[in-house]
Amino acid sequence: MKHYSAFAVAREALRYHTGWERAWRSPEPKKRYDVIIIGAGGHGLATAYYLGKNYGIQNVAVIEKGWLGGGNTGRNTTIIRSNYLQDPSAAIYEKARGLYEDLSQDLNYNIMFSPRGVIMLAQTQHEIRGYQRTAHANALQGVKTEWIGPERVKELVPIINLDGPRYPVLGGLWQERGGTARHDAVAWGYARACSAMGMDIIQQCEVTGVRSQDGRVVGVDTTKGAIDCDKLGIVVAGHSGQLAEMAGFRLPLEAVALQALVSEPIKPCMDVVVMANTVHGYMSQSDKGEMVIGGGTDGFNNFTQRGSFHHIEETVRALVETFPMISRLKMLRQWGGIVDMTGDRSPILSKTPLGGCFINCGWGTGGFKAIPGSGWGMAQLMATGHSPLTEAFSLDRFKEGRFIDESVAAGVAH
Amino acid sequence: MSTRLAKQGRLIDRSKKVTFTFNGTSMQGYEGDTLASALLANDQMMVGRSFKYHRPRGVVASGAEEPNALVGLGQGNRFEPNQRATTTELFNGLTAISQNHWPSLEHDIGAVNTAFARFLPAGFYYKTFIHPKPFWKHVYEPFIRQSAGLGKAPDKDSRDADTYEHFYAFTDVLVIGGGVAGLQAAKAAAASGAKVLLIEQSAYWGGRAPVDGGTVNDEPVDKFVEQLVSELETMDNVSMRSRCMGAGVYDHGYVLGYERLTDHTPGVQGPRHRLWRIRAKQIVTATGAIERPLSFAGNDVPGVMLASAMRDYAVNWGVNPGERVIVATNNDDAYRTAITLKQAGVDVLRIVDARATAGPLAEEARQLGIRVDPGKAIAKVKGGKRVKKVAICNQEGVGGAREEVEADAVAMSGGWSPVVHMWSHCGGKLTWDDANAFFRPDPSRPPLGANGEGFVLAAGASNGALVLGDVLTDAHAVGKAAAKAAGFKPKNIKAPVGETTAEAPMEAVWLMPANAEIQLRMKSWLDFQNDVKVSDVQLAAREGYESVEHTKRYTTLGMATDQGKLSNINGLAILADALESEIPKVGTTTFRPPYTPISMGAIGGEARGEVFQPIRQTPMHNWHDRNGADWEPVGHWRRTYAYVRPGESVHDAVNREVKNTRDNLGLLDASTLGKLIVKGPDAGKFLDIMYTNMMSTLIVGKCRYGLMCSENGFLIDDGVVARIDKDTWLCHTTTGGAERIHGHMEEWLQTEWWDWKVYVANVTEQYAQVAVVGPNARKVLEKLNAQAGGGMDLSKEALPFMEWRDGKIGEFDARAYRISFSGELSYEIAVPASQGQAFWDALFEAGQEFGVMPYGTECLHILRAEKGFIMIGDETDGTVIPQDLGLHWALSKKKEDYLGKRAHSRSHMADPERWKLVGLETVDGSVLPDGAYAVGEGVNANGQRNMIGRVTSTYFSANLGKGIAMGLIKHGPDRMGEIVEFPGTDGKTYKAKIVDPIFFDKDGEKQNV
Amino acid sequence: MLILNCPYCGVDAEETELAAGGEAHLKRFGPGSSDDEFHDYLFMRENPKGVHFERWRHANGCGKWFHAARCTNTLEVFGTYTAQTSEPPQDIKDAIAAKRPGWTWREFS
Amino acid sequence: MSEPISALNHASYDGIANVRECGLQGMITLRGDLSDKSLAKAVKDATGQNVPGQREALVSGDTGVCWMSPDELLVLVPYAEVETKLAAMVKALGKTHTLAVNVSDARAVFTISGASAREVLGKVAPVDLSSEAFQPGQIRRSRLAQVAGAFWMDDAETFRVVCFRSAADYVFKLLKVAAQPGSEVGVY
Repeated sequence: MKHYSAFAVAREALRYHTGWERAWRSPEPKKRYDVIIIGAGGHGLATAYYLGKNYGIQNVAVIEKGWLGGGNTGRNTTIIRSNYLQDPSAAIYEKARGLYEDLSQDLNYNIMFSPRGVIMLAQTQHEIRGYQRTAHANALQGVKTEWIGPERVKELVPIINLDGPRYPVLGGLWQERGGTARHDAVAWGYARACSAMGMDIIQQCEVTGVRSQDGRVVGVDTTKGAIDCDKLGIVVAGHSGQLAEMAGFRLPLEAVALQALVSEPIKPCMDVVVMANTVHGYMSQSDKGEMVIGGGTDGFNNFTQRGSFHHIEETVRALVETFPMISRLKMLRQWGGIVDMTGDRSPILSKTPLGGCFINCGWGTGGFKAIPGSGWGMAQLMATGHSPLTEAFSLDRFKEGRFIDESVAAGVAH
Repeated sequence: MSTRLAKQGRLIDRSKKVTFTFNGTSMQGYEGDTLASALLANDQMMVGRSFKYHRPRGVVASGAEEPNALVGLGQGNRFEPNQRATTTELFNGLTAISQNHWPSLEHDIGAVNTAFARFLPAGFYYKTFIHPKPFWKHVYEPFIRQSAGLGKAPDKDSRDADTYEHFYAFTDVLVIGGGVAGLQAAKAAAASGAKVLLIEQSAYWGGRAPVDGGTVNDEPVDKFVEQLVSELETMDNVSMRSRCMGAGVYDHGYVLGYERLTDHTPGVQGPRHRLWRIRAKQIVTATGAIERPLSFAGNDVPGVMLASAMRDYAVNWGVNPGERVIVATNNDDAYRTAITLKQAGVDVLRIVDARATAGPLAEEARQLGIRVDPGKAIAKVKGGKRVKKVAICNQEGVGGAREEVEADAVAMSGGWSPVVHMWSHCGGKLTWDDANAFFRPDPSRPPLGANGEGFVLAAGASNGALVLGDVLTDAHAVGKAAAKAAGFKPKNIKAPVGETTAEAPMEAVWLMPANAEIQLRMKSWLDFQNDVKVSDVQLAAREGYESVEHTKRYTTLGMATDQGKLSNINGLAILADALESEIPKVGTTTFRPPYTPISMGAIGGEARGEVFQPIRQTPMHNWHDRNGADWEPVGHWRRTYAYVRPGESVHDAVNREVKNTRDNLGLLDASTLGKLIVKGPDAGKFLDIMYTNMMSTLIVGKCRYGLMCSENGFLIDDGVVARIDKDTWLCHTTTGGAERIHGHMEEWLQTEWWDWKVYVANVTEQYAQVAVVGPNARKVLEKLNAQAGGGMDLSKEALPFMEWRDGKIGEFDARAYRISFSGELSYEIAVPASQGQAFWDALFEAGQEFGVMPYGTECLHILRAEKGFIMIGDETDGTVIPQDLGLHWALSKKKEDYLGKRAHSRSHMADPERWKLVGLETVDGSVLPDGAYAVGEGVNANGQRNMIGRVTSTYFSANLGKGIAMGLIKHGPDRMGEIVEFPGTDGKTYKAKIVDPIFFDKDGEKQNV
Repeated sequence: MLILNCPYCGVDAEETELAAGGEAHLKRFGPGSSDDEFHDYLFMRENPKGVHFERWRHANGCGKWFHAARCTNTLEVFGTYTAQTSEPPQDIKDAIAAKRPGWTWREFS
Repeated sequence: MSEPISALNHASYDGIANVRECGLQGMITLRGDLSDKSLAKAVKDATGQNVPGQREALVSGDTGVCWMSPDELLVLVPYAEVETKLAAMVKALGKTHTLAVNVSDARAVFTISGASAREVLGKVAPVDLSSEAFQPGQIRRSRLAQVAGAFWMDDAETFRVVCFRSAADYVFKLLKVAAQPGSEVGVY
């Protein structure tokens, strides 16, 4: 792998950048791998990367129906935070956030992790109490967060309207080391690092069947032929149900559309990420200058990657109320992604009824921020059979009534 | 030099001068000008700076596709960044500033980037800025952010001075685009009797046709447009809106129309924008086509313009973009520009035609004295802030043997691309047309509507028909087809006959010259705004970013504010070539709404300020407001948190209310509590399922406190249920619970037990409900009775605890419930809402001698906490079951089934390790922090401190003079008297003793008097 | 932005008048059911890419719950019908068969 | 008994249409089997009208009956008569499984009148309000921007709009914005 640096760019510039090599190889699949990961999104690629890096398992293929990073990894609003309430969530998201801190250096690919800080606004008494509760929990979970008053909110976000006629801003939960990253770069950086370890990333290859023997997975059928494996990881977000069906089990998931939008780019005016859950909106400003805005999910099953416009309306009017200066900015582009939602809105990282087959899904609206932690835990689970990071997120929790419900602290998982 | 021509200018009124400013300089234009045409008329060639390299940028187009001429428009509360000059109608007093430069447009420090452009290829930032780690946040990123971004941000405190609105429209056929195709399609559809709505983004009808010329039915096309417009205007079933853009097509025939009402007349009364939410059975997209630039070195220098745009400026606005013009093309259409300019007196130096042989229009050009050079290409345009010289070479080859010509403007045409956005937004597929080198709608794969059939049809140029005659024939047929698909019988009228001039085929030219050397490719722009060049796309392909989505994201091609209207196809072609593939195999990126950016204000519509969201008000709302209410939003309701007197803090007010209610008399507006009537022969059976308690056995005249769980076992609501008669119960819900629980009941009744005879009605707002609470509660009510002859006996004997009566209290028809959420003597009294204020006033007046004070929700909370009563939303959070709260007594053992019963038997819910409700008292009497967690020994497998419980409610009790709290603690009820530790976020650790949650009047003597 | 015809009031209601209610024709499992039955009843939702049956409420309208047969991949609506039935009516099944021959959903086809 | 007061006490606004809170209107929610004879008689006795068909509003002034759902009617009577009419109705219904309750005070009623009335309502309700689609005699339950509402027409240029009493202030302000001067749409 050719090392990336300013020096390398300068050297290449002298020969008009004709010397750059491929960021990742484009191989044909081998007959057999130790591990196959289905899905070359952030979670799948990170799982492969940590299998190689932490456990020396490098005979790995990552199979992707479309293009790597082309699903929700490249469609989300790139918020990274770990100020979750429940222990298992705080653990995995904080692990992820910590890994994000050093990811550019680790991957030798600038993923532009920007720990600019995340505020979750409290606009009702109920939210104040919810976030104060989260702050207390976070302190014990090793997640650095802090309750701040309205004056500090205004200092951090000068464009905010503290006293809207409907919901005045009463304070907020502040995570200073939360922030954003460049979503595509996360996928590309992991892909490049996996490829450099000798792993095969096989794009444009659809899995058409999962083969098993005596209750254990032995391989997959694909549009590029049959491939054998000892272990299989299914990491395909919205399409998990279809893959699980091939593997002979069912998942408690539903696929719905989630929407987002960006404004035209303007000069820097907002340095932190703001989430306003009472009015259902969140916003940050990208390095390009676009205001990046997250919307809500539809209530019905949908695989079209298009959502209903009224959610965009609700989000935008909430944000115009919260940040009145955006009223005369313009929406440049809106898009949708298909997210897989579980019964408690928390993910599933688990063994499955099929031996050697593992599932990572159900991230709903909040998966991007978890990518490194999810990959780390999933790799541990697949390599060793157990991971404290993933333990609580097992499939059987629904049967036991042991939910991981994050909505309780007035928070929603974005 | 760009100037105003002596003649021409069909859209301007030369008798009406308009004054405006650009970067503080006063300029003049005419009514009918766009800001772009007026700037050009004032020889303002450079109008902005590009995104990445801060290169000079001039007007390149004349419409919505413009990537360069973006300005900050207006001032103060009407300032708007990134407004396209080409679609901004000029008005007196307009102020515009150019963007993305410092300190000025002419002298921009950021332009240093252009000198380093070679070191800043596509994606350079992924390879650099990696070390040292802290530099990204503190050095690199702030620098990049300052350099990027386009328009100035509006002032942080600015408040939009304008208003916005929405409008719902319904039509059989919606035609998007008011060019000749749209007009003709509308007419053909309307002839069937179908209701037609025709929307056009610009201020005028006819689109490009009047500029391009030609005849229809042997008359000049502008006459034809005029007649057609006036004909449509007289038809009752046709509505026409100009300045209304089709912004997006969504599922099931939903279309957004973006109408700009006062952008051209700011300050005029009425909304600025109106967002149309249109439902159409069929949509005709007649959105025309957009000309493509040619990729040659220096094609981004101000003065290089689309050939059609140059023609528009001349014909529509009488503007001559240059005095010495070179036309570069791969098709015949650009010859029209050359001819038009020449006829207007402009010196057209030559036509550089990449094709080996020119078409029939070449002869006409030559006759006018224009030199035509077939097989030639532009090697390079020279000049910094405006075109100075043009180097011409052979199209074949690498760009050697150049001839340099002095010129000040270049018109370029790389062919046309149909505007397929409206077709594609909702899933319509495209097909590649090799002859014209463009994607056009594939009629066999349209977007599908609710009935599974296609609901969008493309007409005219947006369907790939580029010649006037073809456009009209196509549009006529499509209009009829749309009417038919909408369920109407099209009339068999004849299509107008448009002129069809002979043209030679265009030739796809994706790079000029064909094998341009790298130095040229690094200067050949694809995306003018984002500074993406041919070499960047080639680099992306080389590095493995092969998918069109990868290339787009890696290079930012097509991600600018024009969303690739000019750059996408050219970029795709370069990518396909680099991958040794074909354009249709590489495919397009996804077309997403909106077509051009639309204002956030319009999307929000009227929902701002006072009507941002509904605020639900009780009948006594205004009284509370006048009497110091500190408001608390509870759902959409507003409730009084406390009544703050002058000079008092909110905290003081709460303490005063708490003491007074226990000592004297308090009034609470309880109108927000939900009230549901449940009636029918099966109502008792039904309520037994809804509640965990037994409600069917409740005796008429009595009340019972009930709990509701979800099917998943968690507590969702509570409240007092009263039995009204044999078949009728009245169920109280929490504030904000009325609609939710009503819906919950209806859901089970309609979808599970639909054969049960039960009706439910929500009568919450029929009543104003007042809690009359405190030792003097009975006295004040009896005084009202004494004053006005009310007959209700409110004595302990006549109305015992947990019973209700109907009757008259004072002069009011009332229902009194003898229930208490405070542990005091308490009556909750419901009167008709229309009498609520009068009743409240009467109580307040009569209560003066008894020390009456109104109290708010915080006092209510403290009073109930002193009594150890749980509160839905405090003690519960969606994860708590009745067993956690010691409410086993409310879980009927006799009933076989109720919602939540099965769930409670799952292993985790029956787990003895669950945290249970207890009271908590700090050892020093201080108040425990809200939301604090109790810690046990050690850490868990993830290194987190082990937690053993948490605070659910915590208050200062003015009655007890100390902090009291409730919480859920592991094994709590078995650990009475033990001390547990709660680390605060303030660095302190709070120690609290586990106690009985009932802090006050444990035997309940106060309420039973 | 879907439009569904409310079978009770006959209105072609747009999505903002409606509330989505998840999978249709659930069979309720209460006390006495096994852990598996109860788990599947609460959480194991059909999630097909294709024909789906679901519940909607005409919330900003007549307030009634009804069922819709819809394709989750194209959003085509095959028909709506009342909620007071434990299986799709024949005419709805026929309408689906006409558009999606060989369709199946849970125990229905 | 003190003077009853409606939610906004006859507030009024003149823009491109007139918006007015109408004061108190007697209203009874009647749930039951709409094909039942005793129900039909009770309705007839109270209002002089037959049981309306699907989405029908048979209203004249402040008396009449509207179809709300397949098992619900909204019975309109003068406010002063609502208790006696309700009592008579309950008596007439006898043992038939029905539910009749007074909801007069739970609601607020507005009129929107004038040539632009259809357009004003068309800005806040997702309903086709063209004269081909909506006429006097029909009722529609829908939403008014963010709250539930129902409306019918007194005549070709007058709507009667009903919402929850607690939302009256919101609805009035909303309609004021929708009726602001200079905001004519010009399609109906």
